[in-house]
Amino acid sequence: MLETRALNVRFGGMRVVKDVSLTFAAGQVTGLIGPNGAGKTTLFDCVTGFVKAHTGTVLVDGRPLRRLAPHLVAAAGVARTFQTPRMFDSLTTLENLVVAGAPASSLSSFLTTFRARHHRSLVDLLTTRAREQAAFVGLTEVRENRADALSGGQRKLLEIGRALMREPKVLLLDEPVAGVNPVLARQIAATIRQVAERGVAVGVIEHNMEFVMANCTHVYVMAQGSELASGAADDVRRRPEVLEAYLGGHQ
Amino acid sequence: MNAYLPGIATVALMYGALGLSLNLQVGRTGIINFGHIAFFGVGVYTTALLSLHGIPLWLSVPAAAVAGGLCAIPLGWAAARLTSHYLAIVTIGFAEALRVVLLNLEVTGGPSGLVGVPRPLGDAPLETFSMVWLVLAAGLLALTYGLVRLFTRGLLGLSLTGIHDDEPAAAMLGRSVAAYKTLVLAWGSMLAALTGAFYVHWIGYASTEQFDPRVTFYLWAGIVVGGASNAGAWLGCAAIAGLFEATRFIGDFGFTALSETQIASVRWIIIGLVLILTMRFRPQGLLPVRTRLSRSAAPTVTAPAASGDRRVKESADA
Amino acid sequence: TVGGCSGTDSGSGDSSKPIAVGGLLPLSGGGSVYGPDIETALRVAVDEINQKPPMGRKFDLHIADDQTDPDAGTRAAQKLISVNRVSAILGIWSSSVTLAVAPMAIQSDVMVGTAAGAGDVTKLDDRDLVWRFYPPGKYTGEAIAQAVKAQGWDSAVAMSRNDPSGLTIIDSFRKSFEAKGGKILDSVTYPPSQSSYTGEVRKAIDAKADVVVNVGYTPELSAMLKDAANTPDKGTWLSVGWSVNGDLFKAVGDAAAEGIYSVDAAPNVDGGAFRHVSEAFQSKTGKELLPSNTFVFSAYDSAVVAALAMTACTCTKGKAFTDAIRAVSGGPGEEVDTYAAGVAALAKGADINYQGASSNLEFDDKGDQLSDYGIYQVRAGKIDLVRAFSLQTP
Amino acid sequence: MTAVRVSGLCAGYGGAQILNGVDLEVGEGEVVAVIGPNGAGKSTCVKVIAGLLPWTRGEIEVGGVPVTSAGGQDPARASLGYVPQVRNTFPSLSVRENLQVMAPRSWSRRRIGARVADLLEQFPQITRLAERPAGLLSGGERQSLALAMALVREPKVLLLDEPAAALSPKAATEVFAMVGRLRERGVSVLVVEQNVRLALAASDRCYVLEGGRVALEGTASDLLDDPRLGGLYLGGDVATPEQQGRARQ
Amino acid sequence: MIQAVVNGIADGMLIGLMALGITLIYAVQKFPNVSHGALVTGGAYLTYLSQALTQRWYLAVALGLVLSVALGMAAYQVVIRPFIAAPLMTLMIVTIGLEFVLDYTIALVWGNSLRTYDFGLTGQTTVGGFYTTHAALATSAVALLAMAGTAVVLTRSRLGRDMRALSDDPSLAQVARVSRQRTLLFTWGLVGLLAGLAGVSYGVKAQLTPMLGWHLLLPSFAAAILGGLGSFTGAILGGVLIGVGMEVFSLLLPTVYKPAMAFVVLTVLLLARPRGLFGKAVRV
Ligand SMILES: Nc1ncnc2c1ncn2[C@@H]1O[C@H](COP(=O)(O)OP(=O)(O)OP(=O)(O)O)[C@@H](O)[C@H]1O
Ligand SMILES: Nc1ncnc2c1ncn2[C@@H]1O[C@H](COP(=O)(O)OP(=O)(O)OP(=O)(O)O)[C@@H](O)[C@H]1O
Ligand SMILES: [Mg+2]
Ligand SMILES: [Mg+2]
Repeated sequence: MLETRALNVRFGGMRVVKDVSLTFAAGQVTGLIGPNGAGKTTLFDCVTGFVKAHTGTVLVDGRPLRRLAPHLVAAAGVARTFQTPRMFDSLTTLENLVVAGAPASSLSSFLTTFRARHHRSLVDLLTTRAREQAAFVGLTEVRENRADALSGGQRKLLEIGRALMREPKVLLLDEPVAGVNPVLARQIAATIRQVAERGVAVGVIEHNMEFVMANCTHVYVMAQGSELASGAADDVRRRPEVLEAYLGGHQ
Repeated sequence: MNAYLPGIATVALMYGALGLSLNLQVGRTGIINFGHIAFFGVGVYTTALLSLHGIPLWLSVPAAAVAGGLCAIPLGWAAARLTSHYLAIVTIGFAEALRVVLLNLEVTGGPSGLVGVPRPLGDAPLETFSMVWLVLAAGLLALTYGLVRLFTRGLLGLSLTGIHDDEPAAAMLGRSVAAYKTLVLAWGSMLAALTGAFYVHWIGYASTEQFDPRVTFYLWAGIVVGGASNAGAWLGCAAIAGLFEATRFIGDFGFTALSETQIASVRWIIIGLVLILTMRFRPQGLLPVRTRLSRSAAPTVTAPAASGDRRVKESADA
Repeated sequence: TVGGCSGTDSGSGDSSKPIAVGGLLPLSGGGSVYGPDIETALRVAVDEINQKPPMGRKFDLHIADDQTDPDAGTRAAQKLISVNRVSAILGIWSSSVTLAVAPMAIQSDVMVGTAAGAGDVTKLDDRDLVWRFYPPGKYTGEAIAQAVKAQGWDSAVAMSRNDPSGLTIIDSFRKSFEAKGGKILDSVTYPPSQSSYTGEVRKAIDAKADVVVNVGYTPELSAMLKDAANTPDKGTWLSVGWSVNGDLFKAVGDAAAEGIYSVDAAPNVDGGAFRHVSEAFQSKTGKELLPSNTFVFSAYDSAVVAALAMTACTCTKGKAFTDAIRAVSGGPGEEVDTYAAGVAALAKGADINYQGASSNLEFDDKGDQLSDYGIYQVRAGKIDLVRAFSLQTP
Repeated sequence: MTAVRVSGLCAGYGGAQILNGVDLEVGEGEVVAVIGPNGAGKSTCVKVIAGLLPWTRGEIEVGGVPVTSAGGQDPARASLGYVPQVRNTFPSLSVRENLQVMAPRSWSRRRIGARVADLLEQFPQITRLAERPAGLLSGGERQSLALAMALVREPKVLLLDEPAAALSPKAATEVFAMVGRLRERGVSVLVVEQNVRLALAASDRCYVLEGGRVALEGTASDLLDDPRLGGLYLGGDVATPEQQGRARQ
Repeated sequence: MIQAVVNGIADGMLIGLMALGITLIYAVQKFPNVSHGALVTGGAYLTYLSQALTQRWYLAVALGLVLSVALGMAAYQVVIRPFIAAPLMTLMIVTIGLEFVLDYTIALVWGNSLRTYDFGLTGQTTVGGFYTTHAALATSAVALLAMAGTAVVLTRSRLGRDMRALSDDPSLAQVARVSRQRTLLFTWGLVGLLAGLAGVSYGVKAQLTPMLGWHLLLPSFAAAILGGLGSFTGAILGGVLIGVGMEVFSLLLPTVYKPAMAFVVLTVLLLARPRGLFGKAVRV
């Protein structure tokens, strides 16, 4: 479970995230929606330590994180994807997945290199898992391609695959299905639900309303940096202020 | 010739070893380190001082390597905060500071350096001396290769490539970029110091001019010319050393119209031209990193995904 | 005549192969201002030697660039030794190159002729192979102190370039000057090749000493003099002969150079060798050779001495050769001041004592030489001798 | 006269051929959608038309003029506007400068200024952000800016590669409304889109690209009813090895 | 102490002037242009050459600068052009090569001996007990003007916008119909001009040697990076900070440590501001 308490982010004089407190509960898919520039991505950036919080706390499983640095947040069991995918371009799809699953600490990777047998079995194990993961996100046929030779949608998929390889406690996805074809989008949705059922707290930023409606148990709406509304998905989308700010004439 | 060629080959192999350890940092992890040669210098002085005080070589040489590794740790601290060019200039600065300190300390002999460093086989005929040391140099390179390989293959290698390609993404996968960089800096510097220790017992004299900051640039040139793979890095650096030597002979081909001073200039012009032309006609280097799907084959104007990928990262620092 | 050659390559006759000699010179890098003239000096000497070469074997001169860098220098020396198979490496200018090259040369039994001033050169276990054709820095420093005192100056700033020879000279100056009752008001050691020396110059001038003694080379000195010329009160400057030369005038203009003093081992201006070299140099390059161009004279002498010694011992290597060097340059015998005269005397079976262009070449047991000195001043774009003096050895 | 005609187009990256003979056409004043699974070659196709990628076989005509060279400078491409799928703004230039830089060389400073002001007004997402570097924008803001940039030259033909991805539902609707308005002014539009419903609703005709070939084509309403579309793309097993594997060849 | 600061500013302006050219190439092509040292040396020697051809010093400088611009453009056309799409490292190595070629061509033509101008720009001004030289005043004025000029060109002109667009994303710049060749040619011309100014300023302050630019290169890179690569105000300010730092440190510490001082200043400041003084914010 991941919580934020009165989180504030500023850039210069501009407040981009204002006093936001929200909860991504374990075992649930929580949606985060809102107009463009509302501060959703910035909130994720802040929670994962890429952007400094001005004030506020982040808690994982009820315990506050003392220092918000990306690798420490990750070590606490949080995985995220980026809105614009970030690949390890010179690695193959499969290698990207293997890296994600490998032990993260520099010391343990260093020591592992001296234990050839252990290392080999670890590599075998990770490769098997990576193969499964690649199949799962529909990248089997490009798994030997370098990541910089993937199409826009394929990169999105690889990002999700990489986050899943980490077997996180909290999974934050920034627009996971933007640019992904509908069939695969549906598959991803199913995956996300499955992951949540295993007890993972899943947070999703998405503009695809069908996706949000179908998968999110709880939805937060952000606008201009603050929380505008929250509640069950069906409930939220009927609120006039949400209609006005976000959905427009869409539904 | 029978002492000269082995002598030059020894230098080339040492350059190769230095190139390998630098490439671990540069090619693999993406640390722009322009101060590598300073750690070579740490090795030179550590073993020179120890052995001048009567410590046997089998102790002083490993001690030099360890000293080199330890000296790199402050750089890791800077690497935690700074990226690319900002880190690069700090590495030069660190190297300069080390050099200037070694240049001016009383114990290190000041600008005169240290004379009379033990030179195994120094009394043997030059031919024997050269051959034996050539074999030792090959051993040094092999050892360095093995110790670099430990880092570049397998999971550690993948993590390092990940950091090289995209630091935020690596951090999000739980990597402490700073810790990895420190590790790699220390390891590479340890190997550089080992080469330095080797060098000083070969040459018998320690001076800070042996690790002029320019040498790091030559090593970089070697890595790029060689093509950033392990094999390419050492081959490229050895080739650069060879180029420097080979151009010494242009004076022997009777450019009678030119004075020796002018020939010295011509030598550098030729070195410059070779660098430019190699890049022109072999842009991927002599032995590029093998890729499964060759990216260089894609025309340069192409897909955003493919072109200027390195620059994406650089631009993040603009 | 010294005989009993241990080398096997004695033999003679025009048919045998030439003797390879190396010139290891700073043709690029920090000393590149000096390299070209040293090269000319060696060529002048070799031309002369080849009129009547030792054992009838002509000198074959191989030049290599040491880049003013000991590391590159060792490799260049290695080429000279192993590829060109030289019997002597001459014309070395920088102390650190000398120190770096020496072990290898000693290992291969090759004579080294250098102008290095650093004290450490004396410490080399050199089996009499390393010869300094320039007085050691220690003496130069003492000479400067003596000259400063003689000018009536009681306080000085001691400035030097941060290199082995500069430090040797300035240390010795400082000690000797203080021993003579002089006062060192400040010491400034400056690194070579900096973008600016304003700070150093200011420090030197601010001490308001009677004289600023600056031991270094032309590039740095000229940058400093230009800065000094632009300060309200630049004071009196004294440097060493090899810095105050035609290049300095070109670099700072005559006005900024005006009034500078320099101290230098006086070349043997009255000797025949000096005149002889000056003329030969001028006819080869069209350039006037200043007496301050010490490195030219010492490089020339090193080649002549090597050739005379080879003639004397009819060998090119070994103890006989090194003994011969001492014998022909400083032993008792007929004083000669040209190579030709030396060869002629040797042919008659006489012992000789070569009086060089740079000095009379009296080597001490370390292979270092003593010399006479002069203090000069720049006046109206010319370098005038103020007074000549001999070093009072304690 | 057709706005864009592509016939028998083959192209790829280095050794890998991605497009295996694509035929497609955009009539004047027509909105044409291109849909298809990820990695089908949609972006590749648009890149070739826009001049970012050379092609190996086939012909391209823009506005009836054959394109003869790769590169954006080909005169036939003067009437094109293009929104790339990724990296579609200059991160260190401000929003205003991003728009200014797209203006033709011949325009006066004043004219550029007026046009930019006009566009800033038309795109409410970026109106307030004129001086902010594009690199700091949010995903959706950047997407809006990219579309505005493509319009600076008042192009006759627009190539849009997933213009609505990352946009809020409201903004996405507005983009397609704008596409409609442009069509009324005689602009022809080729739009790649994953949101099939949105794309088909806004377009006259549609191509389904798959495996580097056109698998289906027809009017929007025809296709919506076509069971093959469902089979191929919307519901069926899209991620067949055959379809996604071309990149390796 | 204050005199040291005054001297430091004067020296720093010169370093900053050179850093301007480095930062400009960085702003447009994103690589460290090592050959800038040779362009500076080239500018200095071309002005020396012009001095022989013209009678008045201002004519000599003007001609020298024109030739410097030509040198910059020629360097681009002949050497850099084939590499514009190459990765950063390749470009860096190529410019190292170019640096050697140009430096030693100069050595080949003019020899290693030292030269100077006879512009008669000597003398000093004393203000309130502190003095500075006319040459330093002129250099500072030139540096500030050059900074302002470059900044205006880059941020206000169409050419500058094109340069920055090209630097951000060459392939998108093609969509924007920015001519890569033309823009880069102009950029290198401008860099040649800046290098020429730095070369002449240095020649007036000290003397000409074929290695003049090479020796200035390291502090200039330090200044450019300290300022925040791509920032023009930063380049000049970085230069001044380094100049002042070196002078003030010379007062406090033995001058033999001077080569490292610039970097100590730099490291301390960078650890406080990891993107340089004027580095721009970025998003992940
Ligand atoms: N480093 C920064 N400096 C200045 N402004 C910033 C910075 N990062 C983000 N912003 C601004 O903060 C606002 C929120 O951005 P954010 O990316 O969080 O939006 P978002 O809700 O994710 O929108 P979208 O749905 O379009 O992705 C935007 O207006 C953006 O321009
Ligand atoms: N730069 C590249 N080098 C090599 N292969 C590439 C490159 N870019 C894309 N590809 C490959 O070409 C194929 C088609 O890519 P393209 O970007 O055209 O797909 P797309 O249809 O636009 O997909 P998406 O909907 O995911 O954007 C993919 O399989 C991809 O892996
Ligand atoms: Mg976002
Ligand atoms: Mg696409």
